[in-house]
Amino acid sequence: MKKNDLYSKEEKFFQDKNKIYSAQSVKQIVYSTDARDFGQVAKSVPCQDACPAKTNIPGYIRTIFEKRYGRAYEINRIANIMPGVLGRICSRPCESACRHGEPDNGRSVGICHLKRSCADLKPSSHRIIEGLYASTGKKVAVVGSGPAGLAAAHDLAILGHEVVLFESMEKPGGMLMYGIPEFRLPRDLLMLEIKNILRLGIKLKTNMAIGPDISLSRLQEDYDAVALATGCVSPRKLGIPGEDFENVHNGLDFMKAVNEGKKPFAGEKVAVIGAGFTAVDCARSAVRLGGKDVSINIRKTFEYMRVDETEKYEAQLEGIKTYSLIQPSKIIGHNNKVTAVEFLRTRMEKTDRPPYRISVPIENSELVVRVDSVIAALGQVSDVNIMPKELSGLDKKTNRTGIDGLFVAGDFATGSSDVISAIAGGRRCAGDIDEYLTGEKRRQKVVRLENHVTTDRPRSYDFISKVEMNTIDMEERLFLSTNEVETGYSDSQARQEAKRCYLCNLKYEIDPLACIYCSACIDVAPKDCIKMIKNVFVNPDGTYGGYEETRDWNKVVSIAIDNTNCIRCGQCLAVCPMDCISVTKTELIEIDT
Amino acid sequence: MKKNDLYSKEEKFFQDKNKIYSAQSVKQIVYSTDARDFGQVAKSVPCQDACPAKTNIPGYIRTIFEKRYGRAYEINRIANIMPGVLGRICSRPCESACRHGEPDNGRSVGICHLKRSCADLKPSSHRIIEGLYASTGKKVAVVGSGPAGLAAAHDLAILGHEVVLFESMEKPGGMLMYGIPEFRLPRDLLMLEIKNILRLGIKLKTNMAIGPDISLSRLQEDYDAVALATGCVSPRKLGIPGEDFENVHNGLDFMKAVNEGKKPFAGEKVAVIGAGFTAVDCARSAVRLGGKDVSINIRKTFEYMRVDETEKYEAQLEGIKTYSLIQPSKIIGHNNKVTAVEFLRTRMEKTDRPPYRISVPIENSELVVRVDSVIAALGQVSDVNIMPKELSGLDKKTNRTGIDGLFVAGDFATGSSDVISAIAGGRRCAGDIDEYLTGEKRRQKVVRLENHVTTDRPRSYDFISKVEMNTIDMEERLFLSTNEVETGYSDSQARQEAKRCYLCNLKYEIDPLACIYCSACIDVAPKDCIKMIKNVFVNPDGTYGGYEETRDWNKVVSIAIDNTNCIRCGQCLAVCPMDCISVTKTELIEIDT
Amino acid sequence: MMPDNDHYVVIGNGPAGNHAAATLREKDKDARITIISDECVPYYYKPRLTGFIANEIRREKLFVSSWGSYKEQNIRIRLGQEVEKIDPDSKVLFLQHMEKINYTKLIIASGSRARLLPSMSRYADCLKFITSYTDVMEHKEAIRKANDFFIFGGDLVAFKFLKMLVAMGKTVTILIYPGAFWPYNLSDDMLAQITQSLSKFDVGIIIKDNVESIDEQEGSVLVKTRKGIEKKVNMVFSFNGLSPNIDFAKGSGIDIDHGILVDEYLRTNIKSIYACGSCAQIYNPAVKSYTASIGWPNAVAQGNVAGLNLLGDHKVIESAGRKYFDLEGVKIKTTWWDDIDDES
Amino acid sequence: MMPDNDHYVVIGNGPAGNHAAATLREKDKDARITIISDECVPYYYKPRLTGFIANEIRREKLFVSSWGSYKEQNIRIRLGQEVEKIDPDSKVLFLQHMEKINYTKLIIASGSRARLLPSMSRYADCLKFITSYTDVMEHKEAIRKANDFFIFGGDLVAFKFLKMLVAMGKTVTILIYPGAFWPYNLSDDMLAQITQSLSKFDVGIIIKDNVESIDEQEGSVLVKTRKGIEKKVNMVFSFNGLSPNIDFAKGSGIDIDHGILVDEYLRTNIKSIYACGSCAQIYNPAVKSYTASIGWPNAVAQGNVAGLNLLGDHKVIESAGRKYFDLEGVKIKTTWWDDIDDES
Repeated sequence: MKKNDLYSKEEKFFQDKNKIYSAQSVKQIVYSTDARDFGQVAKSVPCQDACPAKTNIPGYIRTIFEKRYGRAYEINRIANIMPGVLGRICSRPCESACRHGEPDNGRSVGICHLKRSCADLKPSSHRIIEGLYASTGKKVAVVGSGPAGLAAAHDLAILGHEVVLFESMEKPGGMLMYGIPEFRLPRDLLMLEIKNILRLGIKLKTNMAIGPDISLSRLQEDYDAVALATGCVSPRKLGIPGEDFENVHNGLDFMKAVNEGKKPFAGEKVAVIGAGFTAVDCARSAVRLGGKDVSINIRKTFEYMRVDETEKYEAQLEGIKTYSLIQPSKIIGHNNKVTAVEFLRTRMEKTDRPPYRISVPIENSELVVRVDSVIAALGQVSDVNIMPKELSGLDKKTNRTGIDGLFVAGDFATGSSDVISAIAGGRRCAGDIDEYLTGEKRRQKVVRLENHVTTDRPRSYDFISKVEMNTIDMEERLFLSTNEVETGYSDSQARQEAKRCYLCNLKYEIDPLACIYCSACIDVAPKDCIKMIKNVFVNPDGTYGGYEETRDWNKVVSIAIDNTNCIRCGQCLAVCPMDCISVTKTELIEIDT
Repeated sequence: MKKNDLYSKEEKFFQDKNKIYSAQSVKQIVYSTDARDFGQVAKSVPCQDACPAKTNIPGYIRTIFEKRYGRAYEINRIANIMPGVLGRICSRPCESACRHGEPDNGRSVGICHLKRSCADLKPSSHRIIEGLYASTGKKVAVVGSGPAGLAAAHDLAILGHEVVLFESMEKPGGMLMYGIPEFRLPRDLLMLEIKNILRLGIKLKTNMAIGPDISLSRLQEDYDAVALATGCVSPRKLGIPGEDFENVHNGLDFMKAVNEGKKPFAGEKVAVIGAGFTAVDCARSAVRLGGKDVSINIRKTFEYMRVDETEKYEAQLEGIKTYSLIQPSKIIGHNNKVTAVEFLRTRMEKTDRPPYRISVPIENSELVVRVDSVIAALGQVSDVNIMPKELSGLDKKTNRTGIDGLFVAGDFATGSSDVISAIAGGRRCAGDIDEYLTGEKRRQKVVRLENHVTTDRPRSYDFISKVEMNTIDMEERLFLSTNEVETGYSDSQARQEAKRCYLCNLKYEIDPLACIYCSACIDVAPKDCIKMIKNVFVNPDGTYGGYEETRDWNKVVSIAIDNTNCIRCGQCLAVCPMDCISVTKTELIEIDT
Repeated sequence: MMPDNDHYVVIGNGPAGNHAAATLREKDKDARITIISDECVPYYYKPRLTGFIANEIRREKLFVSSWGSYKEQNIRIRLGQEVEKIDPDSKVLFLQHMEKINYTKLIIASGSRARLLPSMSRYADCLKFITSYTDVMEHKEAIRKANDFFIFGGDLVAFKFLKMLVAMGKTVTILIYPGAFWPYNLSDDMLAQITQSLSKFDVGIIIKDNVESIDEQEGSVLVKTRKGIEKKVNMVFSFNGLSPNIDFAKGSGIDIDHGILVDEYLRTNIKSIYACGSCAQIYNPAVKSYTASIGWPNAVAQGNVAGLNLLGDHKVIESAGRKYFDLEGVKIKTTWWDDIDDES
Repeated sequence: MMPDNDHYVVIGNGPAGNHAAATLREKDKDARITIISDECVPYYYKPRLTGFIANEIRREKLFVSSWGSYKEQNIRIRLGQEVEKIDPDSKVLFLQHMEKINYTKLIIASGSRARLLPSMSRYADCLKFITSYTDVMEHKEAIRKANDFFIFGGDLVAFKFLKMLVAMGKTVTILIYPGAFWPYNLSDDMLAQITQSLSKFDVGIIIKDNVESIDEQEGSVLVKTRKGIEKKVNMVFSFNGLSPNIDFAKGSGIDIDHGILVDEYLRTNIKSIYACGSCAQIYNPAVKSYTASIGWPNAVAQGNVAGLNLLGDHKVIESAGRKYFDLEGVKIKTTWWDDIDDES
């Protein structure tokens, strides 16, 4: 029996892609590299497709439902390496893509909260599973121990290379350690997940900056490959008069000081300039430093803030005001100390190029706001001075540079992004370095297809409302500024939220040869998800495009389930008189080549 | 279906131990801690029971048969950490215990060769799977990087402790690196498997001897626990006149010099004194240094040599003579250089205490043998000078000492043993240290029981003769003294040898309630393995003892399969008219508590 | 076959929406016009709700329109239907329960709802609001029967409601939350003035404190404050200002700040979509900024202008905005920045 | 029921075994006596095997005993049965194919077999031996038909066989292996003497060389030496001395060195078990050491003594051992250590 369970890659089950699985009790697993399967997964599993690291989201949510938190944590780790960290501070592109956020479907699933829940709720005896490739004897220097550097180091270590990680600061973690406030990301958790990376034999050298402490050319001599992952740490300037007054901070330096345990001066009236995570973090930190009237000042409207709803909500809860449609025009000071900010009001306008909607200042609309301090959190750009002057071939997409053996990763390569993108970039860079060192591509993405018996979830799960994150109250937040605000889901909350997931990785298919066109499935479909089609478009890349629908029975060539609308209620399966609807679990995973 | 596959520890399937599985297609897995199951496995799976590290031997041989060499390697690694190393140099207590070595059953299975084969034949993309416990923040110093130290360090790292490994020599590995010759254990392989341990974040500090370079008390201050695993390196002396002449080497120093690439003087006529692995290694090394007339001189008979048949065979093949029943009485020299050895002949005699058979010198039986050098390889004792003087509570069994936080492991604790015992001892010590540091026992041995459908092997496999190891010829051996002599099994050889295993981990049982006493099974049994019994003895420890047999049908209470004689031919299963014989896969494994 | 007429859809059944619809019908006799409302009653006078609770106003006097008046105007009214999403590209509204409505032009007049303070969200089940007919119908009987009330917040409606309760002979405690007029905070001086003004009523006043917990206990509700005050009451009401009802518009591409941003012609950034009433933030060329509009007359005026402009006119809304509210004698600015104070 | 008589078991059907059995029968008329042999023929003269190959001796003259003679002596003979293991505690012999034999006293006289050099084990399939009747019956016809022979080794039998082949008109090459008399090595001087002695025969002699490879090729065998000599022959024979046949005794607790260790009374360390003939190493009080015994007369004498002592006697075996063998005129010591040379 056992041997029938497993089909090797070679023994492709789908000789004919039209062949559809029928429900049965024997596991049949196929690893496909067919463009159509990649296309199907990308389209049908929007959360995973939206994740820069391609985390198998339905997979881990399903295991949370099964109370297998440890397994869920490992599924996460395969892709995003630090689930406990990302479960707190990820920018959550997955949730914007979640099908639960579509019309009629309610609010998107709390994917990120669930990620955190598996880190919180895994058993204390949980073991981290690593699959270590044989040692290669190659040495790689990774410069920068932020998310991209850590991810690159992790993957390189797994791949059998000897990794030395250089960090200019005293502690590893980069922006995670120095950018994000402790009340959002406890440092013991961060260090635990960093240690889980370092313990794979990665040598960490802190207080070692490229340039002052060790030269890049020296690294290139001593190592078989060098990856630069120093991120984006040069702050964007306001570019207005008065920017150099005392108590005008830049956001990252302000956070760095806070995170080093220093107490930078904020005063009672604090104006934060900026619309991203750092701006909100600065404002919330200013509250914890005693700020009574802390505002976030943004040029566009609320909608264009680059933070998620939770952050907006928490900032508001902490009494932070957000003033929109204004931009600073001058910083006013006395005795070299800031006393007020002059703003101009703005209005939204259209452009033909991205970002399409911009804010433009309104002439003569000045207003002056009295402040004790200003924090300019406008984001950062990468410090490319580290790169050799003769470097010309830097390709922001491939992690390679024009110099043999020199690679770039994460924000340093792509410009300022977010943590999950940096991790994805670090891992991609590790793959490129591995290919450079070994001359072969040792990992590849495939679509794992496995027959699945049932739909696994009752329709009633669709109507569960989103489970909110638990938080501590204001007094506790101010009592100790490092107290973590969010306290995570309980076991039952996590399972409840996990139930909401539509399990979009279950692919529903109708066998056109067995279908008798009775349309019973269409009658019971709760969404516009089963279609009478006369044609399927094929994209230039070989993936399937949309369906060409018809209501003319003479032209119907097939009744098809549109998996981009299907909410996996299983009602079609239940009514089909021909038993011709099959369910296949599809997962985009990485395997050894 | 999936959820039925797995029963948790709590959901014990065996409420009634008399309940016997009947063959079925659903996997039923139980983790038992019942003394009777431990007893059954120990008695029925003699190879695993004989292994000090309790390697799951039938398990990995089975996976070799399935051509899953990578999995076989991992099954090995779970218990013995360095399968490639042990597959070459293990002392093989398992093979002495193998049921294939019993009367009628031919020669024992080449367990060790098979162990090597999975290291050799695993795919190049093989990944080492480690399950890492969460970091504990505790620091442990392990002193000595021989097998025991490496094993302790490995397990401690897995368990989440920060491990620093101190080694007095230039390279890690202890006796593996400096004791065993390269022609038996290639150093690139050894370093690969050592690196696979060190890469788990273990910091190795070489050229650091306790005493000269760092004090034990300093270690005790700096670390939460200290494990001493410095082995046995003080050579036993001959205790006869002339021992200090030039060219009288002790075996370990001789091997150390050889392994460091030096060429210690051996001359043409070399007398090695000793009956163990080191004696044979010295003799074989002497041949490679140009020895023409190299002898191993032992006090007892061949049978009492502490080496396996392969070593005896290879030594003989290389022209080394073994002279038995003699012992050196005097070393004769000229100008402080050895010229000859005076031996006394011995005879075997009985004693009442272990080892029961001893050799005693025969009076006036002197004979003098001319030699160019003498190598005394009488084994080593542990150098206990390292231990604090006030240390009194050293318990050779438990790895603990009377000093809080100070542990001992491997040969240093037990006295000179072999590599597999040292590894087992190191792992045991890691478990003790972990319990000391965390206050809990985090791993436990259980018997995993899984229903099994068929016997899996045809009777014809019983008659396959042992597959011999492939070796290089004499010219190649002498051409480069480090050339590895054994070249391993080919894929087909490994599978052929794997077929021979009786799979003693398959337990055959007759359901006494369903049995109709037709005795069809007894009629087809090829061995005396099915018994009519009137009673089963129970040992004081709760395990089952032997069967009380009877030929009187009136007294028969049950027909039972004696799994210590059963060769898993499956003939009983095939003829049973009542389908009342079941097969259960029993495996002694370690799980998280 | 029906002629392919325009279909003007108005979201919202308040003064802005009804006046917009009426203007549209007046100017375009053929168009299909639909008003969508998430409430289940015709157009009613919100300011009269407190009087209705106190039985000063009869139910009939609450309504501006009867069911019949929509029919007369040939305006389709769809009550109890919530808009979930707008797709401006295909000009489709998505309603809950899978219905889609095509429109040719759209006026958003969805008004506003009581603001639930983020810090109070965990006590949402214990808090009552008085912002809609539905709220009132739900609580009216209970208010009459209850004796002890706790009011949290302090916006314009709060003090009206408080006076009504006092007039009904109820025992009332108010915790004045300085952020009730968010985004305008009450200063200590203002608080002192308000307290002074309320002292003529027999009410408990708590200031410079905050709610610690609210627990429902066997029919009554226990309110604990940070400073240790405990009040066991029958009902707790929250009055912390209003939030525009604009969730359905998020993600549609319509510019939104607090409310829906419209220019002085009440046009949103999306062609064919207009907004008016308290759900909108209207650009005021005079102050060179967007201002929220509050009050019935503003809503009526904006509804008319929106209707006219949608049909091709270019009327600029006349700002009926006030720079100050009168809150128990205290002047509260309608803009948040300091310097307006100096300008005025 | 049968009386519970003693059961004396003799392992081995050569001179030592047969003389032991005969002695036992002579002294104990009632005991059950069994001889177990792994060959399928009665007791035969091994030294006559070469003559038999050369047709100098007829088959009948080969046998010492006929089938009938065992019956006459009431000795049970079990031919073609291999002993696998001895369990001295339960006094049981395990035969191949699951049979067990109980004994009360046991004499091991299992003789010796041709030694396969470890280095030659990979060519085992190509090498022929002449140590048993079975060997001879297998190869006799082939030897007669073949013309070209290669002899590897050089023990006593080797030279006898070589001379026989020469006498039969065959072409012979011999590679003299210095370790053929293991554990006694031939020195260069000895090799020179032997070569000299063989020079009167028309044979190819190879010394100071070794076999590189032996390959079977379409009916013939190609032998290559290290030094590059190639010989294509019909048959390759190996003569590298004998090894005691004692595998079955290993692990039983009986002391074994090269052979089974017995004292001067031919007793092993285990009560009731004796050993004699070429499978034994006998303690020689004269040289204070164990010596292997070679040769027919020794085996006969030892068989007699073993039988007698088993029945209670205390006869010391008279050493019939020689200190030297004569190998083509070269004296080969029977003990390995240097100083015997000086002593003699």
